Amino acid sequence: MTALFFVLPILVIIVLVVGISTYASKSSEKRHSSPQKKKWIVGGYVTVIVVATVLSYTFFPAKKIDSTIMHREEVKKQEDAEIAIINSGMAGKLLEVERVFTDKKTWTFSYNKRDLLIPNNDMQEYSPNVFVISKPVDDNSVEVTHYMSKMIVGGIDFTEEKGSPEILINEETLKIYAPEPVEVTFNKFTEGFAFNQFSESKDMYSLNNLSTHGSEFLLIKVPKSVKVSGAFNYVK
Amino acid sequence: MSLVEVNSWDIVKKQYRYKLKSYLGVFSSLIIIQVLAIFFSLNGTGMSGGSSGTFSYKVNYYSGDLILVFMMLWGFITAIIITTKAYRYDDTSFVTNRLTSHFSNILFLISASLFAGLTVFLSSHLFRLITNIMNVDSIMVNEHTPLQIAKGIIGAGLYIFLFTSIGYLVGMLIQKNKLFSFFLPIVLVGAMYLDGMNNDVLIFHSISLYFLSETLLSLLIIKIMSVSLLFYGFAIILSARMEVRA
Amino acid sequence: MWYVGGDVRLILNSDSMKPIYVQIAEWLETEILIQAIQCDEKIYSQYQLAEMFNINPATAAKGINILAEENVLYKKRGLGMFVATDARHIILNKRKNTKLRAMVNELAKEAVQLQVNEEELVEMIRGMHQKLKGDQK
Amino acid sequence: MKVVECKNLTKQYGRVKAVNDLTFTLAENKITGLVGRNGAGKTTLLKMIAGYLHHNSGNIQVFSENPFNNLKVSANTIFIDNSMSFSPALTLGQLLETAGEFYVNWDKNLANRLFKYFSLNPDQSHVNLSKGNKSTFNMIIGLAAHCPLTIFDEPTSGMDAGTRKDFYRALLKDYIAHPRTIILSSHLLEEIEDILEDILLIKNGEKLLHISVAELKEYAIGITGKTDRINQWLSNRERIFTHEIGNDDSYVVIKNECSSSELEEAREIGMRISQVSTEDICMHLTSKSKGGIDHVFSRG
Repeated sequence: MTALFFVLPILVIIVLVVGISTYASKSSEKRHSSPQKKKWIVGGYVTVIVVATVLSYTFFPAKKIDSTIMHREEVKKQEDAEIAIINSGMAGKLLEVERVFTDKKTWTFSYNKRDLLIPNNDMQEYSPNVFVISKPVDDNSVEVTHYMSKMIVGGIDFTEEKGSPEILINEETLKIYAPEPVEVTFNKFTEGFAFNQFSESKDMYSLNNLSTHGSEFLLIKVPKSVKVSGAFNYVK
Repeated sequence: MSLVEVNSWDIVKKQYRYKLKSYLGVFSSLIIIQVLAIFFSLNGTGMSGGSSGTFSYKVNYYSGDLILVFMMLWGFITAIIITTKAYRYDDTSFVTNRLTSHFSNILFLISASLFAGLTVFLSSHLFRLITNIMNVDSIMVNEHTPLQIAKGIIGAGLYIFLFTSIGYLVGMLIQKNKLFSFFLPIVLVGAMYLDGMNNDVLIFHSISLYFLSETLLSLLIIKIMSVSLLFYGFAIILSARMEVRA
Repeated sequence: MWYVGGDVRLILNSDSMKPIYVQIAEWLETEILIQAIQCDEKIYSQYQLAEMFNINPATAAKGINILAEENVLYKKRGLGMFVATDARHIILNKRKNTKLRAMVNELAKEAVQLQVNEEELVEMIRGMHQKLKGDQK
Repeated sequence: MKVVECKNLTKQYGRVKAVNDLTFTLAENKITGLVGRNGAGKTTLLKMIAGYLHHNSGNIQVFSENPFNNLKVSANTIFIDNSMSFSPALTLGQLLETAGEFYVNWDKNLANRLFKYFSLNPDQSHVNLSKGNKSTFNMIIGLAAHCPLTIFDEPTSGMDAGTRKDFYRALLKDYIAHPRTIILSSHLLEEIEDILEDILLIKNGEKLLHISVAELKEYAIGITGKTDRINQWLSNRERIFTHEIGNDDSYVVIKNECSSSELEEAREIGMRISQVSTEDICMHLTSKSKGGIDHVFSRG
């Protein structure tokens, strides 16, 4: 909207000058192009834009914006909850994660060794928190779950688009590989101010505040007898 | 000899039908300006981006604002052109007086504005289609309900109609005295300069806000109609003693 | 000059000295004389004449009125103008007294100027007269 | 009923009086010719009657109303001239249809038959017509509209001779079938005088004559003879036009007010009396000086 205020006066001046000069030339002599041709042009153009509108809706449907994440306070609340959970995990206890985090992917490995090393992850771009829980029994299996909170950019939920890491167990070492980098380009489109004037969704720049990049962690469950070493936090 | 008795409203309707058929040039200029607006809009009005870890994103902002603004200016120019001799002479070839001619012009401009409002919606989707084809991973935000779309089309038409009323008055002033075509732009530019002296376009801003902040369609209709009919009324009064084919 | 209506083409001559309505009256007289229109028969209306000769109906009406004043025509209320019973007689008398006399006047003047003597002139007239009469037979 | 009534009508452009103190009335169902030279104010007068222009002083009434900007007058009047403009977006066929919608008395049949007769193309646009065809098309509209007051301002400009004759014939026939008030302005009086009933002659915006064509034909006589004798005979009569032939002969036009004995007397002293055509009468009456163009050269 603000951009409009800067452009409009300049445009008005330009068009005033152009308009008045075209008026001067048009009023004296009339146009000579055939009316039939003009009718085809007008009719053709209307057909094209109607078809384009239909295609625009069918091939590129709107990405719905979840109404629960529409407000700044909601986003703030969620971010606080994320931090609280992770902090408590660091302190050794895990809260109920379900409200904020969703389990994105789970791996199960059969494991019968006594020790497990989780090496320090020195990858710059990917270092999730790792929490380990000792299971009450020895069932010879290691379960790894990747938890993620909602990731929102400009009001749009991208949780689905963000990938999970690769987990591999080799001998006595559990390795975490960074997920494939994901790059999303998207267009924000609105029909214009007259169309937003009567609806809730104000203008597209105001949604910029509605961004949270979310957090993630790995929860590793090991058999009772397995001793884990490396970069992680034990939780009970 | 028996004289024909005529009813003004009847003549207005006939003139309106005649104008819908005959002012074809108005609609071809609409297309030209709209295509131009789409072309100018293709750069997008903004861009932003960021990344977190292995996730990065880029947002392009596209809006139909410019199309609507161009259509408002189109309405302004169209109204000026309709007040010129060539168009007024066409009226006098058939039954008319000044008042029926004005009323049929206003009816025509209302229809043309609403049509233009509809094309703003449709062409903005043509524009969206083009941008989507250019950037394959694209997402639309702000989906409006059919009712919101209908309201938006009427709203767009109203803004365009507001500008036709300004154009009509300006055109009539110029018909009265050619000096206005020189004088009016100077006054306007001067006013804007004065308005923007303290680095804020206060008057311009508050005028815009008067209309733009209205979230009820019914109130917007009342606001725009009363202002534009004021301009039209002024133009009609101005032309009362004007001669045709002088 | 005239481009309408077959036979009447050469009868009216707008370059002539005579006003059109006089020419119309004369044309009607001739029609009556040659009995193209019989006694007590309805004569052309001013509108028919206007169309035939491409003239304003008011002019045609004036021509008819001349004849009515001379009692060549009489008016039947609501029906139009009709040829009087003695129409031919009136016309013949008028023509003899005015038209023919004027022509004889011109003729005599011309004869004097050309120094044609009386006998010669009478002989010319007699010869022409007999020739025309003979043609008529 | 009086269709047009003007009293002391004046129209000024700046200081120039295009129409000056004009008083006349036009009665119902007459064809009146408006004659005058270029710039005499014919078009200005007609446009005031049609309601396009307003007057500065005096009074003008058409159908007993002020015609300016009057819808009733507009519906009952049609003004045909060669600067009529129609939307270029409509074809001739569509324009005829539109005219039919606006004019209640529209004679569709006549319009279509004239249109065919003059072999106009219904798909053509008005702006692309030749000057003559434009006039022909306008004329068709003027005739078929059957307006109680029909005004033709120089309707035949650009038409070829055949079309002109056809037009006047069509005008007369349609007038006989549907009598109405018609005003016809033209430079070429000779062409239209037969179908006129009255003639209104104006010069510099002022009325010179408003009489019937029959009266106009007898309005003046021409006299040819020796200059000195003519001068003597005409001593105190007003001359309309004087033309010198050779050294001592003259041709003089005077008003036809002489008794037949006076004319006889003139003949006796060797003067020839001739009729003056209406065209010439109007030309002499409206000429800038009594001697016509010759005066310009005789003084050089």
